[in-house]
Parts: sequence; structure tokens; C-alpha cells
Amino acid sequence: MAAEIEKKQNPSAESPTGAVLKPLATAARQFARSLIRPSTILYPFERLEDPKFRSEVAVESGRPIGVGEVWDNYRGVHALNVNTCISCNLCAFSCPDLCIEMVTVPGGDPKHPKKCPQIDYGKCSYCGFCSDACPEGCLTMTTKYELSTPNRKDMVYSPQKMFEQFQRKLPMNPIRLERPANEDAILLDAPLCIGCNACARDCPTNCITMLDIPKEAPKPGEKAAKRIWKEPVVNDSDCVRCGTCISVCPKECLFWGTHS
Amino acid sequence: MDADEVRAKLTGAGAPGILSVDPFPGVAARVRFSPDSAAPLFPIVRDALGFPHLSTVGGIDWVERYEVFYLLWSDTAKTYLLLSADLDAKAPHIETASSTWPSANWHEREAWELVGIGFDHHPDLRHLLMPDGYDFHPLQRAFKLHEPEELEVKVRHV
Amino acid sequence: MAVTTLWDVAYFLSSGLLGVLAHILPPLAWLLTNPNLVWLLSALLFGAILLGASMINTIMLIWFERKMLGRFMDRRGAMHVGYAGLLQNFADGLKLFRKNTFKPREADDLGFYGGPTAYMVTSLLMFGVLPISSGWSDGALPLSMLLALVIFSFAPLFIFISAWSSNNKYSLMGGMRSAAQMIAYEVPILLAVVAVVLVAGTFDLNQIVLEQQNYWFWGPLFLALLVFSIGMLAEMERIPFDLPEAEAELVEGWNTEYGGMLFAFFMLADYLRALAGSILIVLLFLGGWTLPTYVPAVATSLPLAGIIWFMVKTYLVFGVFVWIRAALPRVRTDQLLRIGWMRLIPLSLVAVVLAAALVLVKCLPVFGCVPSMGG
Amino acid sequence: MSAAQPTVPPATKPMAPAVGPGGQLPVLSPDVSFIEIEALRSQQFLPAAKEALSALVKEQAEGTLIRPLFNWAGRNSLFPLHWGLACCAIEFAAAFGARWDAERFGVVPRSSPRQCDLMIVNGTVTWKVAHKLVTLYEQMPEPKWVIAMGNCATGGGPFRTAYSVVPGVDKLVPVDVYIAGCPPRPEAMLDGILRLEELIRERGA
Amino acid sequence: MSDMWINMGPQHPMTHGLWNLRVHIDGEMILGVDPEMGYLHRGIEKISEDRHYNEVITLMDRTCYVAGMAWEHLYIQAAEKALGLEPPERAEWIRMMSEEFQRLASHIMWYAAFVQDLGLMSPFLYGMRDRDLILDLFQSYTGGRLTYEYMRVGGVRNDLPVGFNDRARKVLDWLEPRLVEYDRLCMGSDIFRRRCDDLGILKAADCVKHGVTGPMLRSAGSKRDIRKDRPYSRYAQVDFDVATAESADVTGRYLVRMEEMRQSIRILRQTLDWLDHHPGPVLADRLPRWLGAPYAPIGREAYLLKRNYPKGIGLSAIEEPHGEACAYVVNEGGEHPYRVKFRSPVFANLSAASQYLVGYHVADIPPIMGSVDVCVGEVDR
Repeated sequence: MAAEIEKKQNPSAESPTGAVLKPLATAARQFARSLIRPSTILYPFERLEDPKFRSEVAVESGRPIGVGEVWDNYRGVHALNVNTCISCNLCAFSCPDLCIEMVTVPGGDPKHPKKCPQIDYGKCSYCGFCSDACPEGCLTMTTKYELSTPNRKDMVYSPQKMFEQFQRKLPMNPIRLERPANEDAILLDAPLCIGCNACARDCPTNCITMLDIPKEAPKPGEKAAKRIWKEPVVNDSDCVRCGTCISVCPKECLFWGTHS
Repeated sequence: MDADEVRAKLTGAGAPGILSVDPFPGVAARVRFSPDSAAPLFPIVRDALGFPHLSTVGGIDWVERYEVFYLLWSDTAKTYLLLSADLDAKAPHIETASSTWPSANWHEREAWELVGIGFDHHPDLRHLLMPDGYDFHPLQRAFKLHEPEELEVKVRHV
Repeated sequence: MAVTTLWDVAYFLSSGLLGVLAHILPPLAWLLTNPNLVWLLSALLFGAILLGASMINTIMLIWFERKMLGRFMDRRGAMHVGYAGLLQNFADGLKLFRKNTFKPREADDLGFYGGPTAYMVTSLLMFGVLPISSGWSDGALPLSMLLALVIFSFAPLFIFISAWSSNNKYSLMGGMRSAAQMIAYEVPILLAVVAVVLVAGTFDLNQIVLEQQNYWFWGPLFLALLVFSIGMLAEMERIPFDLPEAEAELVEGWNTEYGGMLFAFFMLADYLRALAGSILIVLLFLGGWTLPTYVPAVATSLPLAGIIWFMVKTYLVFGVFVWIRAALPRVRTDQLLRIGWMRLIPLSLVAVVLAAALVLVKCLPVFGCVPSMGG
Repeated sequence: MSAAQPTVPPATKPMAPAVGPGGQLPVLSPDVSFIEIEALRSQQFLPAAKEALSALVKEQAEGTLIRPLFNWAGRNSLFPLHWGLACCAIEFAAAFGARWDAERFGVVPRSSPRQCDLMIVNGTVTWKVAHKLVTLYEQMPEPKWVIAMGNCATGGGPFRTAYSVVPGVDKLVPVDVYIAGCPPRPEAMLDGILRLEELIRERGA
Repeated sequence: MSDMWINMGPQHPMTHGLWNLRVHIDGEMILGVDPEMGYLHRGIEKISEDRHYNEVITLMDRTCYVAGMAWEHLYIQAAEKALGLEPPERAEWIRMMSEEFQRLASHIMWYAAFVQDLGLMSPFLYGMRDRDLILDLFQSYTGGRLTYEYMRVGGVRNDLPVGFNDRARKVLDWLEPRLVEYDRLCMGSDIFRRRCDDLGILKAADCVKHGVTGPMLRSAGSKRDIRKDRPYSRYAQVDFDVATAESADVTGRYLVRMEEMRQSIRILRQTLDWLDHHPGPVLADRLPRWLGAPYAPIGREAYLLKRNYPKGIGLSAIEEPHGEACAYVVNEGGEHPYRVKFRSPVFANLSAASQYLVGYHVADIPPIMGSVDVCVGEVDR
């Protein structure tokens, strides 16, 4: 096998003397080929993001510099649509590098301020987990990659700054993740619930409704109304499974589980 | 090669200190042995069982005990074998495998450095990855990572 | 008289200048029209032009190499500083010029500063000897070729001095390699030159070129050209013989500890030597500034035509060196010395014998040129 | 920028859009002729020379006379240190490859720190290599610049919680330009170098 | 000059990374070497213990930055075994395709760096040019050039985009003649042969003794390739040969890697043909959400208490471009792996450095170390 390979790949092995001519010829051929158009992209002037340029140098053209059309799913800077963000915290939870901080943006009511992600690009590893986790599709990644700055503080992108990216309508990742079915659901440990309404109040999608549920049968001689408690009921189809309700529950009576 | 065959071969070769031979996913078997009998066991595993290639040596801190495992490969049987030994939590140490498998040298240095398992009679047990004088064993469970505190950033004077 | 050479230009300029001055200041006319003064001034002017021209040529040579190497490597090379990167090397030079000058603490003062300076100066000295066009030295230096080769062989000494005194192991190894390599390759170079001298019958570079008016030596003395070119590659320390600077093992070789202006000296002197080497090849084998007689006279009768043709040839020769650099890896030290001592020296001896035989039978195989043995 | 340099006519500011704060660049169509592209950046020399000449005419101090030219030279010939720390080094190498060819801008990596102006910290800096990095930095002659390439050099990146990693090279040496990315594309690295050039032009070398 | 020690590294053109080769030399002869590692030790195994199973993938790309896909594949296999999950069929094939593309890219990168060490610059640029095409392919379906974050526990993130297969075939068509060109520049060159023949010899017995695997072992005549010996993923269903050579030297390693590239192209063509005709899901249904993306890993401790998921230990081994890589993932029922241990092939290959360096010249260090194909990221982890 080895001798075979050697023979196949090295026809000059028999007569090595004078074999410098072959690489010289190869280099000369390359010289002639690149005399017209070397494979260099003149970066600030020509860019692979430019669809026209991209298709011109695609692999189909015979002189490939890029492979062609598919470029738009490059993971660069995030674009955030502040208007549709529901402050669910999922992006911050899913960030492996803990570079997302939820900061208050104008638009919420004073008691429950609206919080949107602020990303520190000095820590972000551009893995795209946050945009995969975003239930509303408001946090996406654009193809913008030029992020050099002389100032470290400029690398922290506020929600407003990411909204600007969104408004510039840069190409965004066309491949949206299909979210596979998941059996996890928010369950209630009913005996512990005090009906405080905190979960329903803070739910970003308003999928929790407090239903009147009789806690126990009224004792004889009592008015029935006193024994009626409110209990959260989660609408599973709307729930984005962000876990806000679990974290705000004062009695820790909500938990993850499956209906089965 | 499966667990029974390994057990049969080991007993046939008179291997000392074998605690158990279980089937294990992905390898021929997992052989648990007592650390005291490591020195006579290793050559038996290499020669009688035919595992001349040592892939890696790793340590695990199970808080109440330490475990050291050896991953071996046999070219004839085309399979892996896992050796594992439980070590004392206070002062974990075991006989070095580098006299049997020279490739264990660096792996044991790494395990000593990161997990804190001592290897007796190791020819060259010094720091491999961390600078000399680093006294911690980062892969122990008690060693916790934390976010670096924000230091003040120097500003270049123009 | 048609202005054909640089010396003519210098003489014309200085005599014209002095003539105008004499016209303005009649009392001093006796002094200003003194032919000795005219000669002196034109010599100074000539030197200044030569110095500037060789420096600018060297920088252009670096540009030429970078652009050409770029094409060999399927890229463009320097292109954004100045038109097509022409100003790139000037920017590099200016930047290196204003960099902080420093010396490693343990380095030796004299060697550290003196070595590169002497290397630079001796490399520049070459250009005083090499005739670029006709009427350059007029036989004033009958042994000019030997002088050129002597100056050329100063380099390992200064490289070794600067390598030794910069107190760095890599520098030291690079310096030692450099010395060994250059000494090994002096011998075949000289022997190859002997072949040329045998055929031309003179040590004067000027005369050698004139001998080649009708037939260039590259045809009959092809073996000598081969030996000389390979030797020159080693002397210039270019790939495949750039062992002293072998990046992969010796960081930057003997200039590891040099930065700023001194490093610029090294770089510049390297390319000065490359230029001088290419010029030597053109002089000895490619007919210098001459063109074959069957080329229409228009090509040679233009002003400074000799210099232009000479530079075109020089750049083409250097282009071949660039080509080799783009295609061949570096050899190893022992292989390099073996090639030098055991291959090139026998080859050069064969070349000498061949040349002697050619002279003896008074017949040169000529490619398209009219044979006129012995000029 | 135009406020800072009123003497420079707008026609001779070719690179200004390339490194503008937004990073937005007018994408030239590829049918711009070869000659035009080669000529685009070459115009930078003219303002520098003009500035130097005007300084000469105004008989300013010696320092200001040659400063524009040296500034031009310094920013157009940045020799980065040739070393590779981690992942970003691969993109660093790719930027010198045929496709991006950083040498177009006069950026040539040198192996010896003595000959470098620019240290591109292209990867994770560990405490074990920290003092060697500082030594290399100190071996570089002034004027010198540092680019923190990628997130590890900027702030430790994904590894900043690790016991062995320096959370940002700016704790060790002063950093001039940060390039975000993990790793940054070669284009992003070139963009960082162009921004550094702009910075040198503003600050003076 | 008598004998002396020189430090080659951490900043040295030969190292291709951050490590220090301390060389004991006499003149130009090597008397002994002592590799000093750890300059890039980033504690990946420790950080993995603080991360969710899917989040470890972001570290895997950075562990070996020239073979990110291979390391993702390695880790994912071990993690799936530890968690008891099965990926869909199509995901397995996509993973195999990714690994083979990565092998191609890694070998081209090796070629570029290796020949550059010999003083020849052009192949570096040719190699980088051709490797960029593969990275473009990666980018077209993962979104990253070097760090892909593509595989997930239970599958891969997304399916291949429309038209990918044709594009990939075109790239392979472009690459095949390039490999011939590479050979012409190297094997066709007398100087190259003379520099590399009989250099850095490490016989098969010594390789096994010192744990050396991968192309280094195969260049010594051994046919050990985990893809054949212990087929994982769908390697049993594709047809390829194991490249070997007999000479056990630098030339042998060169030939093995070049042949492996051809075999990779062969595997890739078969894989692309399979992918043409077998659409399907690429991510398993009903994954536990604490795995991380695509779900957000939340619930933290509260969730931990109230679930019971099987414990297990996952062990996987793959043929990484550099050699045999193993992963050992311990799942103790937490949402983070309890312990992750990797076996890096280059780690073992480097530990035998004194075996193949001593006795040669200083000028031989770059080609020999180049033929080892050092990736410091995976050595130090």
C-alpha cells in the first residue's frame, strides 16, 4: 500500500535529480493564472456580503473565491426588535458565556419595567444560543462583523443599539430553528399555593390566568366565598417556558414537570 | 472481547486484586481493581490481555473517594478496556503506569496536577500545564470557578 | 555627442553648471573652467546620483519582489500605499528610520552598531565598481571584477560580527551558518568567473561586457552561469539558501536582535547585494548594457538606452530568483554545504575546462549572434 | 474627522468610510477597474505630503515639519508580531492568506519582536504566558501598538472564569484597539488594523 | 560552542501555537528535548463542569481550533451515551460529513503550515485559499467560520440549506486537482524529498509504546484507524481505505495525510449522495430542556430536585484529524456534566517528542514538528 501511494504520488521518485523543475513549473502556472485575477478580495472595497460580488466569484465561476450565495446565516452582531421583546429572560438564561444582562428600557409600566437584553461583545462567543432560545424571534443575529473599537466600553451593546442594527435591515440568519416538541410544562403544587397572583402578573406572555378554584368544601355554617382561592392555570400552547413564574413564586409551589 | 472473556483471561493469568469485571458501554469491560495491586496488574493487562496502547489516564473526584481510570486499546481485539481503581480521599495515590506504558507519563502528570492524585515511582512528576508552584488541584470538586472581578483598565497615554 | 551614460550626464551637468558660473563670474573663470575642477565636480555628482539611484533601485527591487511574489502566491502583494504599493517600501523605510533605537543590555556596542553599518557600507561600495553602461570606468580599474567580488565577500565577516555581538543564541547560529555558507560558495563563484575571464581575456568588467557585444556568454558558458547563479543565490541568502535567516528554526536568524534603523540597514543591504548579484550576472553572462547588433539601432541610440536595457535585464534576472523563491523550499545546512563543496566546485571546474577548450578551438556555440572570437 | 483636519480636501479622504464608526462601507461593485482600486488608497500620501509642505512653508518647528510624513509612514507600515495564541491565530493566518492578503496594507508579520510595531494578541492569554507576553511587548521598540483580537484577549471570552486565564490582555499591556468576535473574521481583523491606522492618524505616532 | 539549551517558544515561528520546546543542542545536533506545555491551558474540562450539556459545545470548537467539528462530534457522542439519547439517522450522516470536511480542512491547514516551515511560502497561501472554501461551506450551514456550535445533544441544530450538496460537490471538484498541485510542489521537488526523507523516524512499536496515534502511527505501517476498527457514526456504511505508509518518517506522514485527504473526498461524495436521497428530521424530539439550546436551560436548582434523569457514563472515541481522541463524560444526574475528560491525540504525540527529535539537526525540528501537526489548543485544553 505504502509503496503504491509513494509511486502514485511521486512519479519523480525514480529520478530525483533535476526534479526542481516540477515545482518551478507549478509556480509558473499559478503565476500565469493569477496574473489576471488573483484570489484576493480587496476587502474594504469588495466584500463577500455583497451578493453581486459573491455570485461573481462563486465556486460555479471556475475561479472560486467564495462558495457563493449562502452567506446570510453568518453569526455576527445581534439585532433586537425591542418592540416585540417580551422580557422573558430566556436569552440571558441560555447564554453560555453569561454576557447578556437584562436592562430596563423605556416602555414598561413603572411597577414592572420592561427589560431587554444588553450584550457585552467582549464576552459573547457568537454561538447563537440566545437567538435559538428567543421565543418571539426578536433577537436575531445579523451578518455584521466589523466590531473593532478603541474603547472597551463601546463593545457593550445596549438594547437601543441593537435595535439600530435591527432597523438597518441587515441580512439575518435565514435558518430558523424548528423547535422540537417538548413535554416540559409548568406544574403546580396546589396545596402550597397561596394565590398571590405574582406568577400571572409577571408572566411575559400572559399565559397564566388565575382561576377561582374551591380549595376545599365549605365547612358547615360558613360562607362559601371565603374558602375560594385563586390558583394559576398555565396555557401550555402560549407558554414559552421561560420560568419567570417559578422564580417569582414566593412559596416555590410551581415546578417543572411533565403532564404524564 | 466481552467482560466474561476479560475475566477469564485475567484469572487465567493470575491477576491480583481484581474487584470486579463489569460490562461497560463502549468498551470491552470495566475492570475495577484495588490500587495496592496496580504494580503487578499492569504488565499482566498489557501482555496477557494484549492491551499495549494506553489511551489516557484520568482522575475523578467523587468527594468521598477518588477514582483513577485507565483507557486501554488492543489492536488485536480492536476494543477498548477500562481499568478503574478507587483511591483514598485523604491522600490518593497509586503506583505509576508509566513503567508499563511509557505513554502514561504525561497523562499521569496531568492527573496529578489537575486532580491531585499522586503516582508513586513516577519518573518525572512535575507540573505540566500550570506554572511551577501552583499549589491547587483545579479539577477537584472543592475548587470553584468564579467570575473575575472587574479590574481597572489602564488607559494608554498619548 | 549623444548623452548615453550616466557619467556623461554627470559631466555634462557639472561642466554646464560651471560654464554658467564662469559666465556669471568672469573673474573666476580661470578657476571654474579648470578641467580638473569640472572632473571633480562631475565625479561628486556622479557619486551622488549613483548612491541615490542604487538606493531607489533597491527599494524598487523590493517592491518588484513583493508584487511578483504576490502573483506567484495567488494574491496581490502591497497595493494600497502609493499607486500599486509603490510607496510601501518608502513607508517601511521611513517608519524604521524613526523607530526607537535600542541595544540589548548584554550586547557589544561596537559590533552591534558597527556590524550593520559596515555591512551596509560595503554593500553600497559595490556600486562604485560595477559599470552600468559604457564609459563608466574607462579602464581605470583593470581588475574591477576581482574588486567587486572582494567587496562582495566582505559580508559574512560583518554579519558574523553583528550576530556575535548581539548576544543571542539564534543570532549566533545564524551568523555561523552565514559565514560557513558564504565561504563555501565563494569558491565556485570564483571558479565560474575564471571561465568568463578565460573567454573574455580580461578582468575588467567593462571589457568583459564589450566582449559580449555580439555574443553573450550565457550560451557558451551556460554551465558557468548555472554555477554562478546558484552561488549567487547562496551569497544573497535567498530561498532556497536562506538558512541564516531560516524563519522556522532561527526566528529571524542573525538579525533577530535588530530593530529600527539597524534592521533597515540589514534589509536594505540584503537587497543591495541581491541587486549587485543580479547586476553581476547581467555583466558577466547577459551582455551588460549591450544588445545584439541585429537589433535595430533605434533601441540603443536613445539617451540612456544602455542603462535602461541594463536595468531591464537586471530585473528579469531578479525575477528568476523570485520565481525560485516561490517554488522551492529551503535546504538544510549540511545539504547546503554538500551542494557547495561537492557539486558546485566540480561543476565549476568542468565549466573552466570547457571554457578553456572553447578558447582553444576558437569556436563558440552561438545562438543567433555573429561569432567574433576575441573581439 | 473632517473637523479635525480642515486642510484635507474631502476628495482625498478615501479611507474615511471604511473605518467609520458605523462600520458601514459603500460596497463598491466589483466592476470598479483594477486601476481605480489600486489608486484609491494611494491618495493617502498626498495629504501627508501636503501637510508636510505647508508646515515647511509656515516655518514651523522641526518636529511638526516631518511629523505628517512619519505619521503616514508609521501607519502604513505596521509589522505585527508573528505568533499565534489560540483560535484567533488561525483567522490571523487566514487574513494573511491569499483570500484577504493583509500585505496589501503593508502589514507583514515579523518573528522577532525587535522589528515589530504591532502586537496582535490573537487568543487566550493565560497567566503562564502573561509575563512572556509582557516581555515581548517590552522588547518591541517604540512607537508600538497593541490590538486585542477576539474576546479572549479582550476580556477572557468564554474562558474568563477559568483559573488559568487572564481576563483580558488590557490587564497586562495597554490596548489600542479591541476587535470583538470569537474569533473575528479575517475581514474584521483587517478592519481593526484599518481602525488602528485611523487612530494613529488622529493621535499622531 | 559547546552544548547549550535553547528555548523554541512560546513565541517562535516553529511552534504554530503556544508551547515551548526546550532543545539541548551541541552545535546543530539535538541531544535532548523537553516540551513545556500549558501556555494555553484554559481549564476547558473544569469550565465544562459548570455548563449545560449543550453549552459545552461552544468550548469544543475552541478546544481544537483547526478541527472544531471533529471535537464537537467527539463530545456529542459521549454526552449522548451518558444521557441515553439517540440522534436521528440524518443527523448522524450530517455529522459524519462535517467531520470529514473538517478533516480535509485540518489537513490542508497542516499542509500549509508544514510546508511554510520548510521555507516555501506559496503552499501556505494556496492551502489557506482552498481551506477557505471549506470554511465557507461550513459557514453556509452552521453560520460560523471556525467556531460552528452546530451539533446538539440529540442531533444537529439545523438541516443543510437548499443546494448545499451541489455546492459541496463543486468544492470537492475544485479541491481534487489542487491536491495534485500540492503534490507537485512537494513530492515533485527534489529539495523537499531530501529534507524530509528519513527524518523523525518513529517505528510502529515505539508509537504504540508512547501512545502515538493518527497519521504518525499509520505512516509507520500500522492500519489503526478508529473509523475502520470501531466504526462510529455511519462510517461502517461508507467505503474508504486506510492510508498507510511504511517509512515512518516525515515523508511518510506527508503521504498518509495527502492520501487521507483523497479518502475524505471519497467519503464525502458517498455521504453527499446519501444525503441527497434521505430527507428527515435532524434533531430528536422530546429532549430535556435543561440541555441548553435549542431550549433555554432554566429552572436551575429548583428543577434539579424534582426530576430524575438516568445517570450514566459516556465514553466515545473518534479518529480526529490528528489521531485518536477520546471523551469521557460522567453524568451524575445534574444538569451539568459531573466530569469531562478528553484524550487529545496531539498530547500523546507530543509527549513522545524526544523519541523522534533526538539525533537530528536543529534545522530538522520544523519539518519534524510540522509533520506532527501540533494543535496546542487540544494539548493544553
